[in-house]
Amino acid sequence: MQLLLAQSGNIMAGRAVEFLVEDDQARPEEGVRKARKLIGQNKVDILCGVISSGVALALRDVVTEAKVPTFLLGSANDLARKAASPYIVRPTKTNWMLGHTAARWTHGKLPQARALTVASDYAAGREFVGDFADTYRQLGGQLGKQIWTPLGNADFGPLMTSIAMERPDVVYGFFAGSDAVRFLRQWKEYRLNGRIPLIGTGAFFDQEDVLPAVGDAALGTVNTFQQSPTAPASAAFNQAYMATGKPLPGEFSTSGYACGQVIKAVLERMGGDISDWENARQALFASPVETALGHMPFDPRNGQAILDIHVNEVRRGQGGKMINTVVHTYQAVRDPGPAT
Amino acid sequence: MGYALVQILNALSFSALLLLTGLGLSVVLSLMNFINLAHGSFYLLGSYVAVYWFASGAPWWLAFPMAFAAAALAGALLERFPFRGFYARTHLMQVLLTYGLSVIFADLMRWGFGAQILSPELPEALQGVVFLLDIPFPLYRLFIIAAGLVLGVLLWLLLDRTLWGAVVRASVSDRGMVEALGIDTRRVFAAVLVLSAGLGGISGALGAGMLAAYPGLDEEVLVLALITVVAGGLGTFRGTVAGALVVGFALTFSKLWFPEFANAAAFSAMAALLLLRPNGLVAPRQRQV
Amino acid sequence: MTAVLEIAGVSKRFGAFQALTDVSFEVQEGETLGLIGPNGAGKTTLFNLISGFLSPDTGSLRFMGEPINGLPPARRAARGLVRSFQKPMVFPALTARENIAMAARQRAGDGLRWLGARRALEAAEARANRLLAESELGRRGGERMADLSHGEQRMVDVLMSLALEPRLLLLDEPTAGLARAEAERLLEMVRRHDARTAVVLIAHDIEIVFGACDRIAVLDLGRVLCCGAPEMVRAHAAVRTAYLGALADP
Amino acid sequence: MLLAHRPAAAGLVAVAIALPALWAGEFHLRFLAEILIIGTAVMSLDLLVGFGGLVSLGHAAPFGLAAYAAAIASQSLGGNLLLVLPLGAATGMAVAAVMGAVILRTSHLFLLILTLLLGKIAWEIVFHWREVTGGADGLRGLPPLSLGPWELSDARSLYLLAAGLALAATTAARSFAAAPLGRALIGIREQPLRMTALGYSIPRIRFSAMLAAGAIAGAAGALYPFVNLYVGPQSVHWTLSATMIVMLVIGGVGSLWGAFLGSAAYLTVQTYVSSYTDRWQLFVGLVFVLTVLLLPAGIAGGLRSLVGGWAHGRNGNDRGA
Repeated sequence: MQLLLAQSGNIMAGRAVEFLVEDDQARPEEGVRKARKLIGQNKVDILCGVISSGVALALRDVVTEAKVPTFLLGSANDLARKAASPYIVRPTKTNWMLGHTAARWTHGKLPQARALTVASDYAAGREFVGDFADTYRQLGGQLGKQIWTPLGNADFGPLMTSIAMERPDVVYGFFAGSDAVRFLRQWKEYRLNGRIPLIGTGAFFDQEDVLPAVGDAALGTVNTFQQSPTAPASAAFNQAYMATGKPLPGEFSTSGYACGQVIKAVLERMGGDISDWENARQALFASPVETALGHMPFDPRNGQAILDIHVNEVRRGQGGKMINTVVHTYQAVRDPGPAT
Repeated sequence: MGYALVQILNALSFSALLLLTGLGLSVVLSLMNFINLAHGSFYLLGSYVAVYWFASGAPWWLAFPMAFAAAALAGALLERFPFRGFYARTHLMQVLLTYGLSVIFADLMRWGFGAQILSPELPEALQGVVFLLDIPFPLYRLFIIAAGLVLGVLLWLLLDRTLWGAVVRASVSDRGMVEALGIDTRRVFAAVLVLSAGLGGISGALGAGMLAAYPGLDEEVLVLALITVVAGGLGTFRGTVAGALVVGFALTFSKLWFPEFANAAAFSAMAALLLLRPNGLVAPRQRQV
Repeated sequence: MTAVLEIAGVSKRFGAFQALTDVSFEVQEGETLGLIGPNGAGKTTLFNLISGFLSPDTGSLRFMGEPINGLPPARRAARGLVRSFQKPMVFPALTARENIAMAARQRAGDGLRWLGARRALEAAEARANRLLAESELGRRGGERMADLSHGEQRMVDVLMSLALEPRLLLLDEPTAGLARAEAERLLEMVRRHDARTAVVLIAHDIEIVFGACDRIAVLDLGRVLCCGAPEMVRAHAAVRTAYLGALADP
Repeated sequence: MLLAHRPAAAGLVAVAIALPALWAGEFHLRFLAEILIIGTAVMSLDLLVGFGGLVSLGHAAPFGLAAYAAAIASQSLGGNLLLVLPLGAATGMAVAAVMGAVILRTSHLFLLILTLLLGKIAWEIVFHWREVTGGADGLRGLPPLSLGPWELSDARSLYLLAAGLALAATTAARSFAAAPLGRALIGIREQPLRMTALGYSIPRIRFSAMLAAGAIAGAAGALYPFVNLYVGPQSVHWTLSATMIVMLVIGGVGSLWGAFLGSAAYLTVQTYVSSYTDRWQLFVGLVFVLTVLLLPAGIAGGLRSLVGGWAHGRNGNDRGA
């Protein structure tokens, strides 16, 4: 996001843009307080960001009541369904998009496989696994044990031994952050890598957060994700990002950038004036935006982006680095949206 | 059968880590009656040292003495100020001071080492795996168990079987007398704190391969270590061993038996233990009146 | 005369150490019983057993005719079985008056009151003031305990016990560290306060014990050597050898 | 009791409350409401820590669970203040009763760890009982608070409500501290053995203190969801308990009103310093350590010794550990 602003000299559609950053610490109470501060004290025109779904959901009523256009990057399905709001635009994926496509890929590759699922036991993990399981079952796949672990689990050793005993044909998983790193390292320590195919959500194998920390433990694993450093749309962003001394970008940086591109697009289409948000919204939804996440049309029902979902395989790239490499792309995946 | 054995080994490896971390905490608590909530910071410092050391290409086993030295140095500096002035203060004041310091260190380390998750590239020698009745078990975990055992025994010998240990214990029970013998008790206490900090560092280096290293880990480890020490009964050596085993096994087997309620089950078990034995598993004898 | 306290066959062991063996005696209403014996004879242990801070291995304790084995210390205190401790045990940050009022409120059944606090507080303060006046400490009532002298703290400590209107008062070395005159004044105040109160007194100063007590029990190595009037104890051969030695006879 | 005897102080408090209501903007009023609500919970913790020496690391449990109870009830029954507030206080009390029963026999570090464990269990329950609590996402879309025909959803009325609660809670806490029960609580902190010898039942005193603190924390918790019309598991998490202790120490242990200073100081640093630097936690840590080193009685204690004679002659008992 900051990169995009620097590239455009802090000017979008001929208007100087002032960029204010607040840290929500992934805690809803603080996120809401910060958002109210930005709205009430700093009088911002647009809010964007918020990776944590919990914070995003908590913000939903606040920004809707204050009528502030908001670009939320949290991915809870509800953000595109029950909690959709005319003031919220969602230039990122929903959890369903990834769980659903992962099931399609798995079933396509290993039609007879018994799939075991393992995930962090909180909202996102439940959604990913739930959506995976639903689709997988509909396709006629066979589901094995479902394993849940507490968020912030210290030791996955016992779990690895359990999985080794279960001998599933494929494992679908979701972890993020420190959980992902620990899981993948111990996955290798217990020699499960290479023996059991592991497929998961993109964040589980995030290019920036996770892969550098796990060495070759993730080699050969597959994930479904709206972001991939090897996707053509991301190439220009990759270069600009790495020029600032950073590694290959992962989800958060790419989504932030794409979010900025969407904001820029709506500002440009409205000549820099979005005080009439109803019109601005229509202008944004009228035609797709080209972003680092690719061609991005929006679903006018819920402001949810319709995205290409890549199937990434973790392969060894130049210099032995692990790189999420696109092996397939599901075009224009659209969340079922609000029940009508 | 093999399954049970490997799960027990899993629990043991986690217990060994808890033991080493808990021992650092319980040494200062039992010998100096000082609660150091900055102990998690020593652990995390040790983890970071190990991550960088393993990546540097230098002989890998030196990572552990290096982590010990780094944390011990930090401990020595802290001992001079402000710990020294707080040995005689109430537990509450010690808790507050050291908790505040741990918040500062957490942010300093986030500043210095970055917010990303770091995980060490383990040396070849520790990467292997042994098959126990056809079930794989990582060599690295056996190494942790062995290290926990060896360091635990060494520490016990040092404190219980050497002259230095006798001096430490005497300094605690009768400071005036020991000083009359010409021994500077302040240096004794400083040495104990440095040892404790070093233990924190070395357990961090050992644990890095299992738990990785990232901001916030210091707090997680501290809470586990505190529960270990307290469940064992404050500050006896045997108690900490018992506490580490109980916490390690509770956290491991609750995951297997009640996967969805693992933490709640483990915490309830520990709370129940403290409810039944309000002074921990191995309570030091104390006179009431 | 009725027996306030009956101790029958009480024993207590700490690991390998036999602290008390088959201790039996009675304390009558209004009586002052001295409890003497060398260090480690088991005097304080006996107090701990009577007041409920420890429980005996064998034997029975009766207070006002009712068995009290197993009754927790606070309940015994509420029934009028009150003890003091070797060191003055007061609330150093509170005033002398508040220290005594704390006891007075408990006695009045207002100790845990929240509603109707004011009346309870005022009643207890009035009671504390009366007690302070009895002790000639009247003017020091507003001082923090930490600012009082050792003797004054001892005095307040005893006043706290008296505020509980005890039927039986166990005083564990209340005169330690006091000058002879101070000590005598303190004991005299206790005796004057309520003639019906039975008092058991541990003191190291033998003269004080012999001067103030109606009867004396001698403990040695956890056993009662003898129990009786001062003259009888003074004459008792075993006591002479075990304890009094040179003191008794010039 | 606090105000009845001091018309000057009462006037001052009234003016202090009224000023922001007249001048402050929407965001600031909500921010102040949050400070007051959290401050109320911290003040109830002061009853335990400052008076009873019971350092609880689980005080977020009565606060947060009451917040959930109020939020859940309001979803089906509406946000009637007369329902929400008593329900919150009752929930806080019930949670505190459970915790109080568990910690009856423990003290010191054991008590700290036991309350920590209980707090963690409470969080696990909230986090996993998705059908009722919404799990990690929390509950949103709550109805606004109402009192009879009036809707209390705008920032000003929320602020006034929070101020009213803070005032009522402080008055209650002060009367508790001054009553025989509160003094007995100080007694068991100072000399538990002597209290037993005086015939006081330590478990009963502790339990009563837990109940009182739980009820106040619960009442505060009941209002908390309605500031943002959201409640999430963070409000039960043990780090909030730890933060409450930090606030209490910065504000001043044992003064009751210092709790509000502490909560204001902490939340202000968190909200404003973090806008300028990522190192705000370093800042909080430094402030905290310096408080412990230089101002052991917190801001309240510092102010008090600054003003000196002004505070003298007051009840000498409301002095902290």
